[in-house]
Amino acid sequence: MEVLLQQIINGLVLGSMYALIALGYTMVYGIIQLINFAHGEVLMVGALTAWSVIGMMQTSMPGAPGWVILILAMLIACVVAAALNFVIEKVAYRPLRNSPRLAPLITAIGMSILLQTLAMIIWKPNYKPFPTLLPSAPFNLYGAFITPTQIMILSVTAVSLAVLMWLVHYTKIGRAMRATAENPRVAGLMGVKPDVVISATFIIGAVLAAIAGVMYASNYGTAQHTMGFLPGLKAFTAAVFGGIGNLGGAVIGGILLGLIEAIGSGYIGQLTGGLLGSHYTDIFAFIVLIIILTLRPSGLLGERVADRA
Amino acid sequence: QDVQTVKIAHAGPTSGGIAHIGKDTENGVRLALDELNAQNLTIGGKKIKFEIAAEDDAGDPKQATAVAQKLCDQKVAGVIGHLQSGTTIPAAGIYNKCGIPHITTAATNPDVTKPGYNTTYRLIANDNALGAALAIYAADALKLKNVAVIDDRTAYGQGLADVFKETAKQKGMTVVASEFTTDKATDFMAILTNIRGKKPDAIFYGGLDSQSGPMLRQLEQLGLGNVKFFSGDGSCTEKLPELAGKVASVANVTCATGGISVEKMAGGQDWKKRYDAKFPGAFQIYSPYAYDATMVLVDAMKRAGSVDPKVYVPELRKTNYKGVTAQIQFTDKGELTKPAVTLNAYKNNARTPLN
Amino acid sequence: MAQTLLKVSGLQVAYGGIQAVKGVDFEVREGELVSLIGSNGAGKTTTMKAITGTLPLAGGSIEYLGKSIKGQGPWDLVKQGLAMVPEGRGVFARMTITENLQMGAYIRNDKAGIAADIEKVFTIFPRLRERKDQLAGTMSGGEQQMLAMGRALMSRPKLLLLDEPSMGLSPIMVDKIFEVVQNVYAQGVTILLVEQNASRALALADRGYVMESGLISMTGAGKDLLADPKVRAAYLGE
Amino acid sequence: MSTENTVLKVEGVSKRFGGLQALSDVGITIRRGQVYGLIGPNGAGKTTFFNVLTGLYTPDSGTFQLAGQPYKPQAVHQVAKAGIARTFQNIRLFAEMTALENVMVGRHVRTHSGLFGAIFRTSGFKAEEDAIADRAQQLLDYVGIGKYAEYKSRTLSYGDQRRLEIARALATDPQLIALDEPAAGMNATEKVALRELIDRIRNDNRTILLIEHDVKLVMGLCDRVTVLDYGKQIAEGTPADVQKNEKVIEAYLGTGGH
Amino acid sequence: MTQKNKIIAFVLCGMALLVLPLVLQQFGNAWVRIADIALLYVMLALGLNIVVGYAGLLDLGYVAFFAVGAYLYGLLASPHLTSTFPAIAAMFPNGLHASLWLVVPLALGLATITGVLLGIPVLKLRGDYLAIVTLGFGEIIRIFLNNLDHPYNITNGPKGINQIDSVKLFGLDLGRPISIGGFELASVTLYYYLFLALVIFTIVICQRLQDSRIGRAWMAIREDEIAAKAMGINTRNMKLLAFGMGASFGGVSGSMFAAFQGFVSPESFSLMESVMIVAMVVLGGIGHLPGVILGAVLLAALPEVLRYVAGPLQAMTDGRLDAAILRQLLIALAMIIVMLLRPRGLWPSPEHGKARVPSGGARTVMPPTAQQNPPGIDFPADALPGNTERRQYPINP
Ligand SMILES: Nc1ncnc2c1ncn2[C@@H]1O[C@H](COP(=O)(O)OP(=O)(O)OP(=O)(O)O)[C@@H](O)[C@H]1O
Ligand SMILES: Nc1ncnc2c1ncn2[C@@H]1O[C@H](COP(=O)(O)OP(=O)(O)OP(=O)(O)O)[C@@H](O)[C@H]1O
Ligand SMILES: CC(C)C[C@H](N)C(=O)O
Ligand SMILES: [Mg+2]
Ligand SMILES: [Mg+2]
Repeated sequence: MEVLLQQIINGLVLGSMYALIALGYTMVYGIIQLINFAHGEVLMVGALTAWSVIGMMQTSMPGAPGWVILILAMLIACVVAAALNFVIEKVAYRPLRNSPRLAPLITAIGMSILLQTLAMIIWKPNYKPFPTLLPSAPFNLYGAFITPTQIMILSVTAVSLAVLMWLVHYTKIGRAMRATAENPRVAGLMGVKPDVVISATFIIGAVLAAIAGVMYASNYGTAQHTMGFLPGLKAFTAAVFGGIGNLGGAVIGGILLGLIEAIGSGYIGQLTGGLLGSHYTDIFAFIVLIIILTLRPSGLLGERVADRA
Repeated sequence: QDVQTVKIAHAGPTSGGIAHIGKDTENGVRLALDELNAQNLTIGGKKIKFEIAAEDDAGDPKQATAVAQKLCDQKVAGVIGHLQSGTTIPAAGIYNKCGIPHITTAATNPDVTKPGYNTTYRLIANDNALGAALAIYAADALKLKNVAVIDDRTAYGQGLADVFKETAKQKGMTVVASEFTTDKATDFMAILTNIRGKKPDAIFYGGLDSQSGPMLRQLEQLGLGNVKFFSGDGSCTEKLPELAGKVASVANVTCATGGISVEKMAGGQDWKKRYDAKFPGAFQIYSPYAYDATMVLVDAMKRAGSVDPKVYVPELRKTNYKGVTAQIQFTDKGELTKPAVTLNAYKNNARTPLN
Repeated sequence: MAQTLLKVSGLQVAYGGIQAVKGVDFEVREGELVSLIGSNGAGKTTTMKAITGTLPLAGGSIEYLGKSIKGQGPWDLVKQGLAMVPEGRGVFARMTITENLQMGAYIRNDKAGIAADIEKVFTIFPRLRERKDQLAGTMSGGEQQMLAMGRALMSRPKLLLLDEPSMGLSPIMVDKIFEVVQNVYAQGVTILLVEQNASRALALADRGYVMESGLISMTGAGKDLLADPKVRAAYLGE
Repeated sequence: MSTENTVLKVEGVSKRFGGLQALSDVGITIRRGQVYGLIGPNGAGKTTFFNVLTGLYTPDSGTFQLAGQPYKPQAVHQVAKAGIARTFQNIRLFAEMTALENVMVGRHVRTHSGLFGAIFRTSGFKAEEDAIADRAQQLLDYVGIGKYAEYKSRTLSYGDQRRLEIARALATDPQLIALDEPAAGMNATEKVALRELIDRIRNDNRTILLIEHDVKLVMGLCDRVTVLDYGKQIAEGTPADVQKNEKVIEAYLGTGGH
Repeated sequence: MTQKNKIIAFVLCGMALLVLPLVLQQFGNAWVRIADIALLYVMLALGLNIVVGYAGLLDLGYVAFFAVGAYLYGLLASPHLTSTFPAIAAMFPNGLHASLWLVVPLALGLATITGVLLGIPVLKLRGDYLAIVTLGFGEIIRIFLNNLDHPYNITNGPKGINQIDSVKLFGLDLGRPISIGGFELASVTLYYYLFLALVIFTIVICQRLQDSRIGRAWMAIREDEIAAKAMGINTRNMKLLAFGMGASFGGVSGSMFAAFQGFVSPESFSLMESVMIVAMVVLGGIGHLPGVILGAVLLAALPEVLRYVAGPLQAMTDGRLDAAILRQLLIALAMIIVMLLRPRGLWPSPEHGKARVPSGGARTVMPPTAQQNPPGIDFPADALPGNTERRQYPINP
């Protein structure tokens, strides 16, 4: 029982981070139909920036409380990531808006490699220990443990999602985003400047990714230039899982994927009588994905596009 | 007297996820070559100037074979590499075809030397030795009963874990859980939670410090701070405590390295100083071996009086060289004759050899 | 004479080097309804797009309110009272009808005024009220056309560009649309109307222009053009 | 006219979208050689009826017979095979393919060569390919755009795209060809040309189901007309009768006088 | 170009390809090896082009078929199975040394079946949903290969399969150099000719498919699936056929890879491989055979060629950047810059229509390439005249 509870906590924490990353993926996808392969690298840059900032602050102002350092580092990481994503969009995607759909996909892949390489130059290739800035003593919850960092992750995700939902559904900029997503040209006729909206989307996505990156690194305690790839990939999966382009879907997809992974690696062994083990976790996750998409071809929350003939 | 330039290659991943380890061995080779050049050696009557040919295989077998072919074409005098078993095995065949010797200082899978090429050498204990030593220690010295085993599903991690498991079972221990992760993972919460449910006395991890560091930290988070932790050379680095965030459970770690630890060796401390002076902050694991490997190649050249592989390879087999890492001699398969294994623990977050 | 609201001179527009509009001059004065007719592919839509700043000019100039629109995007022009109902409706398929109308009022900030205008649109097109929470993408072609009209009105434009507003509508709706056009016109909104239904468009218009392969071939008062035998043969099927 | 001459017989078709009854109990019978008009206000369900007929939407109820054979409008491609071809209200051409290729695709259902033939270029394959190309070119000429055979379809003008859609539909050798607002966006003169084309198709002994808002065109072309309103059939008969029907005038024609 | 000129160009090209390895050999076998690998990737890219370029289905797990072919050859022509399963050893006392004539058809068949199997669950999916499922499928295959060493050691897990036989063809062992009249043909050169033959075979098949009823059906599906269905195309079968055909080339290429390398391990079949194959297709010119070939050659060879260039370049940066990093930077920049400069690929398919000449005055010509739009404004690719309402994925946040 406490194992299950613990796995649920693990899954929720992991899933929350996937969800945050997936939100950025899904927003960018929704608005310009681009699988932004470099999204994971934005996360990585966010995390490594925070790592540098923390290092500097710990030496320059010893004795500052951990949470202050963490918040400051996170803020700076967000700014850096946002600026980066803004530039990436401008340089690598914007010129290709009217090109065949797969062209920006290739520049995105190129960007991803480029960012990894640059990060390797800037931060050196070795793994960096990411300091635990919040108290590390876990709370005991009916035999399961949860750390303050993990609590922070869960709450930050919830807050981010709420803010984002409100933004997209109930504000003018949100409506402008949806309109631009559908038809930038007509949105322009309404007074929306598509470039601004698209840039805003990339910036929001980057901020979420940076937050996720910092939390990812502080939760698991390590950061490196390749760290973005895997969570990026998983988050993309999660976004599709939930119905790409759909914010709620991204969150549900992310959390579900986290849970499936945690519970999957926990119970595959038992389910298959020891035949398969935790090395099949990803397979398990992908098979669940395939089954769900077979039943609901547009993801969990993705509505069937009204394809009027 | 004319100067002959001799190229010695380093081949390993200097990009990608374990670029830091690849860089480390490359540095080892560089250090050795610099020191050799300072000695103004004469081989076969010619003054020799060594140069490094550093190639990146990105940890990819396909690229590794391309690298190997390129080095063959370039007629380098010898190769230090590759780093992983997955790249070393296919590359070995190519080196053998063109008669260039290579010494791996990190690929620990027993299969590397299986074909028995006279061009393939390994400068560290293979997984069989490391895994077994750890299991024996756990059973005999610590009298542990239940152990959980994790591996990272690489040729290295899996090989090591298998040997450990096997020996542990022979020694009467019970493997209560087998869990798996990858060499790119950072989240081990799920598998550790599983393991916690099985209440083992110890955990064995076959993999690198980039995983075992965070893993130790996550053990702590899950309240597994009192479980013993075993691992092989890939994790047995000085960086480990740092990577683990210096959590208390670092004190539970016992890990094995091939050879004697740098600190314990006569010239070890001094060597490390020289390395750090040249490559500050870059030290990982295998650079002393790469350093020695370079020296071993040159030693063979000196004895053969030639830098031509065809001439000096037979001498290589007869090596008896006192290196930083060990007294080096090869079996006819190219393995060390006496692959020493050192068990280490961490005291005050510093790696210290046991016994 | 009323002030000139829109002045197009020597307009050329090209798609990738190929000219679709080859030097067009015309003007629309304040309070006028001007019709632009021409066969398929004559360049009417292209001209409209150039006016709203959606297509770059290859030559010539466009002045709106006495200023060149050069360098301004549609978003800038809407703020100055220029609105367009694009060809093919361009409704936001995944938004509800109400949201579409709100998008039309994107540049406005008076909540109450917007709500009142939405009511007005609903009064003009009761069908839209019936479906106000339906996603626009699932509406029939004609329904979408109504929505597009309504949406353009939401910005309270000075100059309204209509690109084939009657396309695909039932006779009764065509009547309706022309009625609305006339109403809007009567309220003082200046209108530039592109239509295939040349007879009705010219009947309404103060003045008309005929466009042929990227050039203006004829111009005159609406009634005069309607009576012109060449126009009748080429555009009225006689 | 005997019942053997019935090309399409549809009865009791209903279709619901969520809370909206888009079609309720619609039935029509079309005889060979007829031009059958389907008219009605915007949103009446005309396109929906087409979509149901051609298998793009699954109806909630209804029976379907094509040339006396019942068919299930479920697999869209089988409907085409059975002999119904259509055009789309929003033109749906294969944009990056040439006009000729578009029509050649239309021959797909009536041809058979497979992988083997294609790879080994068998004589049968070659003969069939030639026949496909010839027929496609003929059809392009027939609708009057033969000279644009080699142009990518997206580069054609609007009116020509409409013609190309018709040619592509004809290429499937349909028993019934269904045209969804072919005259939309054309001026009166262009409509005259279109009317000639449709007339020609009819005279070549084909059957046509036509959705159109242009009353003049409908009245001039159609043998029979059904009027839909809110998914219900409110009138059926000859154009002249329908035109006089009060309900039709109120819901569709308007009093504007046509 | 006249027919005659074309033939001359063709013959010259063919000669160049035949002589190429003999020239490269002079600079070192490494160059020939690069050419060999490039040829294998050409096959892969051509196979993927059927799926992505013709049928318009974005497949991000294509490397799975490469893996299937590679492991099939690896298992049937190495000591692995005989040394792990005594039963098999008993059956084949001389070890398993399956001949090329057996393995290639098998690889082709197995990959095709795998391709079709993958196709079935993803048929209903569109666009990028398909991409993620195929990606998952590719990972599933890799993970199985990595883990099927337990409970039965089938794939030898992460250690991979070693000592795979080289190709033997008509009594000729391609693994050994042969000398003809004192002129030595290196093993890599022999493989070059084998791969070249296979690639030519593949090109012929692709070309013929493209100009057939089947090819047209694929393209119709790519352009507009609903309209394609309405034309009577059985889109399900056609998509399965595309998956199957695409996969078969992948399988054959994989089996050749195994023979060539003598070693296969799961690392060679990572997701990044699939992504790079997609990049080859797109970068070269999606749907256009010469473009796809160019893309494959370029992306396969570039990293290796850069090995030779990076050194001197590095010297220019005073050695501050090391060669590996420089190499990666250059690859990344190349991908970005090529796409920015040539968004339809390096060698895109020509507009097969002749340019529209205005005729009868009333018609105007559409541009041959992407429409030009004013800076900053986005027109979805489908906002074409008469085609107004077709974006595949409206956002729905
Ligand atoms: N995006 C585009 N790219 C290339 N050519 C285009 C594009 N849009 C329009 N054209 C061409 O420019 C010419 C003018 O087209 P335009 O749409 O302005 O005509 P129109 O007068 O509005 O016709 P219609 O009555 O059919 O709407 C046509 O030949 C058309 O094919
Ligand atoms: N996929 C769908 N989901 C929900 N409602 C739909 C869908 N398709 C059509 N409808 C609704 O069904 C009704 C009938 O639509 P349909 O397109 O058949 O009308 P129509 O008669 O073709 O109109 P028009 O003449 O304007 O083209 C409309 O009210 C429309 O909103
Ligand atoms: C770098 C090392 C961890 C490599 C490992 N010893 C192997 O054999 O692959
Ligand atoms: Mg127009
Ligand atoms: Mg309709």
